[in-house]
Amino acid sequence: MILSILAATPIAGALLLALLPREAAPHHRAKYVALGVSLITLVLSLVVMAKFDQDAGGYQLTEKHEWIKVFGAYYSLGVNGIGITLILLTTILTPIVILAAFGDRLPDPKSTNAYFAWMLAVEGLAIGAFAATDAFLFYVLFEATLIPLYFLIGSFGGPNRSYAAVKFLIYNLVGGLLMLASIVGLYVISARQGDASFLLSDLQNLDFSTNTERLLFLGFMAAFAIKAPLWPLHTWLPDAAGQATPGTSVLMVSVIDKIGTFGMIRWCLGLFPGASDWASPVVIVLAVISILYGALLAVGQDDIRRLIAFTSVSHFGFIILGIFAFTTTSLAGSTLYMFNHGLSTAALFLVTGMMIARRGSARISDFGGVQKIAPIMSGVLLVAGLSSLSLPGLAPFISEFLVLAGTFTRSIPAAAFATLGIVLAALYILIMYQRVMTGPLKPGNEGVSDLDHREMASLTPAIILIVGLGFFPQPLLNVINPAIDDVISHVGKGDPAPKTPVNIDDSAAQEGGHE
Amino acid sequence: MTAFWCLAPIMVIAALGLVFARKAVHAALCLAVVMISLAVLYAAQGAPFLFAVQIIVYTGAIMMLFLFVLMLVGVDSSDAVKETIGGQRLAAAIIGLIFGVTVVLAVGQTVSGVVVGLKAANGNGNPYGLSELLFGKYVLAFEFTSALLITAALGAMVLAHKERLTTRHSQADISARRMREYAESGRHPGPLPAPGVFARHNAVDTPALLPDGSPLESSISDSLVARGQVRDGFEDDIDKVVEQLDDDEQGLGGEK
Amino acid sequence: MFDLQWLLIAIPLASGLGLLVWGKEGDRFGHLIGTVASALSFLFGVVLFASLLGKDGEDRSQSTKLFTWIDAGSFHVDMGFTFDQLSGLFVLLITGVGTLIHVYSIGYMAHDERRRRFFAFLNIFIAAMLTLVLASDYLVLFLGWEGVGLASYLLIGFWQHKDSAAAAAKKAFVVNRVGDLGMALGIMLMFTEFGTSSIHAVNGAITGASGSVATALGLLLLLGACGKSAQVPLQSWLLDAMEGPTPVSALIHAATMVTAGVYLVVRSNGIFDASEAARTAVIVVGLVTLLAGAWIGCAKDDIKKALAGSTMSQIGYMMLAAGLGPAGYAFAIFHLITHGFFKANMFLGAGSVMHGMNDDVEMRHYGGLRTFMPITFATFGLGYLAIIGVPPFAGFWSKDKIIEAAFGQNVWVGLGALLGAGVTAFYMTRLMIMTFFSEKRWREEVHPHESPRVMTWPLIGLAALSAVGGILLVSDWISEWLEPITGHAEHEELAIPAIVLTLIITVVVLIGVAAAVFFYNREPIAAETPADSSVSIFARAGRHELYGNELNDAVVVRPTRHLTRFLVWFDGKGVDGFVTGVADRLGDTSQFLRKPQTGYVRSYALTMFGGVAVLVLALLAVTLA
Amino acid sequence: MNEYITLSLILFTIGCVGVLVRRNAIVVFMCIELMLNATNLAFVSFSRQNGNLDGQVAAFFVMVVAAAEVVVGLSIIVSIYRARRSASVDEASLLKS
Amino acid sequence: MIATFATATDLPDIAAPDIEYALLAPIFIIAGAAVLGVIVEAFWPRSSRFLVQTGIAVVGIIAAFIDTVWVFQDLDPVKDASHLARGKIAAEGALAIDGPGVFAWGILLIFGLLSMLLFAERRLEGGLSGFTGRAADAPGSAAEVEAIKHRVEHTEVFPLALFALVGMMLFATSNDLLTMFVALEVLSLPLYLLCGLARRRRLMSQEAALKYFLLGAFSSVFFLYGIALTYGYSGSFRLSDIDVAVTNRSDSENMLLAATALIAVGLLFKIGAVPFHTWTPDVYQGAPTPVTAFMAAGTKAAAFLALLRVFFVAFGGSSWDWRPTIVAVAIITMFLGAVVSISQTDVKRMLAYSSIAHAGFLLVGFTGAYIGSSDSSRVTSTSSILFYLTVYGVSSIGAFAVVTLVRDSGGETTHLSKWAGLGKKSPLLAGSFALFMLSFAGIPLTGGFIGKWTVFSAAWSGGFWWLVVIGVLVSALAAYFYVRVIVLMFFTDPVGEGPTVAAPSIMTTGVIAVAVIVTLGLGIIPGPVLDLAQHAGAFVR
Repeated sequence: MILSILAATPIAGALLLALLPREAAPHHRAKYVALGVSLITLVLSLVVMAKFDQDAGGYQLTEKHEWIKVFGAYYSLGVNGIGITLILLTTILTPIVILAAFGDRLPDPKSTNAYFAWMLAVEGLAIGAFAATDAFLFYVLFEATLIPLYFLIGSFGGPNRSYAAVKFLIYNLVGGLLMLASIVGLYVISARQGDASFLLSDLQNLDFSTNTERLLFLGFMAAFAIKAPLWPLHTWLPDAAGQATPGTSVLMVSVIDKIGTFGMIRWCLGLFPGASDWASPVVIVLAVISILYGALLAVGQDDIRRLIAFTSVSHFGFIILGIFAFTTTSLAGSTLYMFNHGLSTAALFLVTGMMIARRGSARISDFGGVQKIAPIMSGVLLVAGLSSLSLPGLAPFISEFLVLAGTFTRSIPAAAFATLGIVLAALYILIMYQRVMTGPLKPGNEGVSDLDHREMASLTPAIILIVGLGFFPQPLLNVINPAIDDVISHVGKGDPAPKTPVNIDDSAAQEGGHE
Repeated sequence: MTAFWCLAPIMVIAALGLVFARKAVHAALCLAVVMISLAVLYAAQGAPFLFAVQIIVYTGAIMMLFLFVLMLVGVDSSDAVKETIGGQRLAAAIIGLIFGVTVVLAVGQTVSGVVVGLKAANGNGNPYGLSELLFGKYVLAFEFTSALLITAALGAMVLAHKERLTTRHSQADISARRMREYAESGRHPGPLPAPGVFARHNAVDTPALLPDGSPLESSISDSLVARGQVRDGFEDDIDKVVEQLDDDEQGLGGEK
Repeated sequence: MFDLQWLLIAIPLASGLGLLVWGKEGDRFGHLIGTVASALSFLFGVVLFASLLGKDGEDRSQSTKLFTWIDAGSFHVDMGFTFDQLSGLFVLLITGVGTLIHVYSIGYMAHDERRRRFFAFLNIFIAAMLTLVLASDYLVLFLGWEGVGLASYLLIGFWQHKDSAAAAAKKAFVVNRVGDLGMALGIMLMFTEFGTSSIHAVNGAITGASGSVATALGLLLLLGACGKSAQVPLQSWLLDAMEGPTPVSALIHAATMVTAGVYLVVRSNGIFDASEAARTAVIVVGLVTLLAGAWIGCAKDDIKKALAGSTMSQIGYMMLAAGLGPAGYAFAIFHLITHGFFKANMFLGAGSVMHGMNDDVEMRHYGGLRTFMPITFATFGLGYLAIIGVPPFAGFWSKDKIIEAAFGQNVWVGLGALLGAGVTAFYMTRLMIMTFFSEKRWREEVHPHESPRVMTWPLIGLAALSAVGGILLVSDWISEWLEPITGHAEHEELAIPAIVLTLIITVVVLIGVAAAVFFYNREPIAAETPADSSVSIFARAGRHELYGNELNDAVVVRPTRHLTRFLVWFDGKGVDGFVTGVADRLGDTSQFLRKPQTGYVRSYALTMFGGVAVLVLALLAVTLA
Repeated sequence: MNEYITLSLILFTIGCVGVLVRRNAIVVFMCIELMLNATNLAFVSFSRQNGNLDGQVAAFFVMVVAAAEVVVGLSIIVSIYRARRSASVDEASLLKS
Repeated sequence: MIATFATATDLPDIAAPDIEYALLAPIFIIAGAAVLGVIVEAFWPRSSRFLVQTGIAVVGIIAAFIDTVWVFQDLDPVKDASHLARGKIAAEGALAIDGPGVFAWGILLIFGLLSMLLFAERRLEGGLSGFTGRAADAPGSAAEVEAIKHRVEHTEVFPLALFALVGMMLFATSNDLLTMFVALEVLSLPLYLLCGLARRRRLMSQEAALKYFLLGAFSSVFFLYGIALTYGYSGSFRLSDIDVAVTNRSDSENMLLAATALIAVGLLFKIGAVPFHTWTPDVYQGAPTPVTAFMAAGTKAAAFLALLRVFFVAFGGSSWDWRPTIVAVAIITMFLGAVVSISQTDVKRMLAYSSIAHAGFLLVGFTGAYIGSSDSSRVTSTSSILFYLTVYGVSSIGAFAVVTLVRDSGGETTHLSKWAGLGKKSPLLAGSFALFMLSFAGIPLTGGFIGKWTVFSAAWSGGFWWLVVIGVLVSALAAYFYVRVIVLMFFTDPVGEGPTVAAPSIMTTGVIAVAVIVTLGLGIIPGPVLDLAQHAGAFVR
């Protein structure tokens, strides 16, 4: 029940906002209502976290009701370690985004209610998608998230927003519809083998012929690969992120796109382990291409938002690489990466968004020497940037390293090429930072003021989490690990054993008795 | 079979005439030929009732309706020779040929040869057999053809019937009104001058000329004015008339 | 007590972070807090080191696990530290020299409005560097490794308003990242091979693995070391890094951080011992860098860059020593320590000179400063004597041992090292002459003066250490001290007696000095840098840092830039172009397909009739098929 | 029997082509009537072949339907003619693409 | 010849036909309401005739609907059927009152009711209905002005629509081809007439009527010839007899195939499948919008039922012959509908092409030809199409209802450019339209999604998984133009003053509200309706 409440709270908040009278005054009630609702959701998610038994593994806090009998679709929710991590990410980011979006200048000042209502809708649907344990329910929520994002991009973005919105929607819809074909196929196959059911637990027991499994896998994978932009299906992201407001970009890249990678773990690996294994060489190659390609393109961007979008393409490459390397290490890394990337990208998008709003331009070449007049902003940007380039000591490093280390045990070339990405990451972040923040103050930037208290309040949690998780990732990893073990054992791929194993206990003893 | 071989060529020719006749009336007549020939073929195939209905309903009623409408639209109306849509005729011919050859070869020539014949079915007479079906098996369809007929009647009413919106005035009413108007406003009670009077042309679109040579607008039908079909350029004509009159005067003067 | 060794790191880290977060109110005391934190760390380090001295050989490695850092899947890393003979020495060096430099910086940075932040960065650097040396796991080491990289980045680019500083900082970071690539891959390889990245475990188990693994690991770690220690081919960032404030150059780019590569090699002695090839690579890298750095040092007129070249060269010595295996590890560390003293001393001296010369770094604008800055001159002079290896100063002992060991390995290597010693003497003498001797070539409005005491005291302290640093070698203490870690080295007998070799070295050094005096004291030194065309090809190459940047540009930077441009084009026109192309074609198709909708009912009928024909034919075709 | 069906098909096809090439709406409509008549011929012929009267009933229904259709069709044509003073189907082409 | 005319006296009596009035009551109620309407037309005073006609139509439809529900519940399961089937053959075999058929009655009546409410809307034209006052007047003539002045109205539209509704209901349940033909005409003729009765843009309206009529007649002749050939092949019009003949396969197979093709032509014409779709855009655009709504929803539903019935019951035995061709038609229809709508600039035309695309999707479900089995409750072709038709019909009536409200001085403004910025002007209305568009696009949480899902699953069950893939790709294509409309309404600034939104009466508002609720409701809890559709079972033979 608690999961339903968790998902329903933001939705209810969105409806409430839709019903509130539209105001044009500078102080909108809507903003505070939205913030309040998102904070309540955050508290609820913490309650969920507290109720979640870290050691037990499996799906917990489950609930199940028959939904559409003919289809065998159930309203069935439950979280495992992976799901709860991403739910937590969602509930943490939404208040941050909403608080940061207080200052967004909307094309139509009367649309504030809609703006925040859509944001809450995104949150609710995303939570639902992360918690769904029924393929049909998942699909519905997965696709439904497109609508609020579509309106968020299309109504509130930059001058080219409607193009970006349509591109976003169509791209994702193509993927989603291919997945629909697979969902339909699952139904037919499940109905042939007894009563139709979309429950994850039932679907996992289906017998597929090899070809069927591969085809169904491809349908799911297409949707997820577009959502978590995998080269060459990524081109919607830079356009969308380049036009959307920072808050929208955060929700899109940090939360919604995660449903793609999350879906790969839960649905691709969960339902089609054989096909996933079959496809893994290709996916790994594409992931590595994504990593390098996204990074190189980020280097070549002049629009800050597009740059961040391309960094995300690169990062999603890492996540996907980790998933399809099929080791506990890489998979745990990928899961953690989803969380960390969410935080770091959120920080990046938000702080650059504030910068861009002040300057009135997103072109890197329009900036210069900003740090002199806005040192705090510069500091935050640097921390966010460093986290994006996976500096050790910041959260993304751990996940990136786990992905690479895990991949290395499976495929040295893939890991080696992927590791090149860390050099390029340094390039794209530092070049951007250098050109924007350092050097003499460029004319036109005089009006860029430093962050105010509200903005700092919105960014601080993200920064604290980025630093904190860099040193203490274990609370999350403890939650993730049992779920990862489940997945890997389901896929039937154990970790490759070390070639020259070291008896850790012995060596620890030798190191001196100060355990 | 004799009837068939006699009539078949006639029917085909008549049908082709329907396609090729320039004048709509000719086409209608061709169609009538086909229909009557068909009626004969019906009779030859054991369908005497249909023979009658074909003559009465089709040739009698339906064809008449067609002809009425043709009259309404203009008996002389005929298609222009030039085809407006490029390639239409050629395409129609080719597709028609393909379709015709296909169905004739594939269907017409492969109909199973076994003919049961209607001896048994027409045992109690053809109308009886038909009515048995009509009021038995197909009674529902039969009933619902009434819906068709009502629809048709309703449709004709809707599209063609103009309901009178004002009460009809009797002749007495009208003359009384005219006289009253004459009394009140001095409006001329008599008929308006006919167009073309004292004009160069006596066409309806040419206004009558007053004795001073100026045109009388009211002599032309309102609808022509509304459509802008009043003959223009008549001022020029008047000039010519004036010229002519001048010439006459001069001529007269010359005589003086 | 060793359980508390994390305090070594935590004190400066807390201070650093606190100073950053603390607002403007912290400006008044920030520098003091930073200095105190560093000093506290030093004192604690001294205490720990002293208690280590009191223990038996086996107990001198004190490990402590703080918490489980990462435990994901089969990957397990503890946040653990090891205080042993090697890291103990480093702790003292880092915190000791670091504290002196903190003190110096109080004066040096007195007029900088962002001084608080400078101290925060210094503190963070100290913490990261200590993490690096104390780490008992390669991944923790990597944390420190990148931490110092970050601190270096922040400090090089401290004067961000200068474009050159920002660019140098970025360059340092990016080049280091290339090295990190090696480090990271190395750690992954360890994980794959051994299932752990504990330094102790890996070095212990390496003998069980195949030789190629050891070689691969060695080379990968060497790549990391090259990046951090500015060894060829990743040397190019170091000279640019001189854009940072001088104390930074002293602390990070002379005394401590850049020697991390040497530390890494020594720390990973197990791996390098297991692979001849890897060691050879280290030697080659060391030797090449040694000579290249010296060469550059000869040609630079910028005092800091000359010193930076010298640093490269000296680290080359250390690398060379480290590559010699057990015979050289201890001497590498020994030279590292003495170098830390004298090079920090000289950098700070250079800073002092610049302080007096309105931040001018051009030696051609100096001259005759010995009378105006006596303390600086005296301390710098001691450092000079130490670096060129004049007995009995610190450098003499350490360098002598390395050259000796090099001859033990291979005559050519030995000769190279020897040549380096001569060149070192040459360029350092040149530097001394151009700065402190010769005639005044000052710019207008320059009034050279001695620096305040807060700056000179650290100079005096370091000078003293430079003078007496050789004491560590008394009765081979350093070798024995480190032996549990580096392993015992069999003394190889040289072809000639050691004392003769020492003499030869001294002679070579003197020749170098003489040559410099000959060239630079004979006629007045031009106040303007001679044009490239008027100097020898050697000088020209040296000035251009042996064309390292140009090479990088040609081989890496420009191709990457072109690739990036191509990819941007390709992404727009190719990948996205394909998608938009499909969309456009659909639009065209749409326009095309709406054409038959002409509005003429007869053409509709024609379409239908055509459809009928096709449908009939299609269905009839079924029977044919 | 073949010949009746063949005749019916030929008439049907001619009707089709007529619909396609004639422009006067009334003539077009007459062509459709020709097609209906051809169909009736088929019905009647098949009726004889099958030996039941269902086909003849069908032909009868077709006639009734045709009557109704003609009324509706002609009234539409007349109303168009009133508006446009033309019964050409080609002129009614406002709605397109 | 004389012999055939026997004297009447010695002939046996003709047995009175047995008609199950209780089962057929819904049809008779509507037919009665229509006839009553005609009578009212003749005798009721003009002043209140409109209200009375509206009342008769609405009450009649509601009564029929209630009766339909009752009939549906009382359908008896067919014994010994290989598949779950309910109902029986009625009216001397003319009609099959079975689950799908009665379900179709239900949705047809709902469509009829909603459309009648749109017919009855009189607030938009200043107290006059959307139909021309006097159709006999030439457009733009003085007589027309006079008619408007006198506020005359054609209240005949109600009985006409009811007749069409009767035709649709008959069409959906006809069990023999002859009844089916008559039903086809009963449903078509009133629609031909209704199309030409628009108040505004009368020339276009008349043109639409002419085109619809000529093409409709043309197609029905093909249909009829198909019937003739079928009759020639099987000797009967009864679907079950044809099935027997088809299953036994006599030698003249060519005739069967040609018959199948020609019958398909007539039915495909009615559902607007390519290449028999050409009338759709023109007629949808030209016809009065309420009529378009009625036509779009009702005709498609009725024709699909007939199509299913003919092809599953009569030609089920030769499904391997016709399925490949229908697959091709389905693909082309989906594709063409989706692609051409991209470049449309008129809302009604765009909706017309969208309806073509939907016909394609429905055909996808149809070609699956999955008729279920008695031991599985898997979605069948029939139930999927029934569900899809429900959703599509209600959504499209809602969409057309919205179209009637967006106006300028010349009446409805259907040019898309005039719709720019509608979302700012009237968020609720634009939101409803957006919802319908999303439903058409098949976005989850709308009924359209469930509909798509069901037809695709039916196709897959029938073995056409690749057709499903094509289908989803085309849906993505189709989504593009729906999305474009949303862009236009919400993300684009209005040109000039922008559109005006007329304030409708409760009737149009109610229709839109119902459509919104149904569209959303069927998206979120489709279970009940799906169960009903599934419960309807297979066709009775």
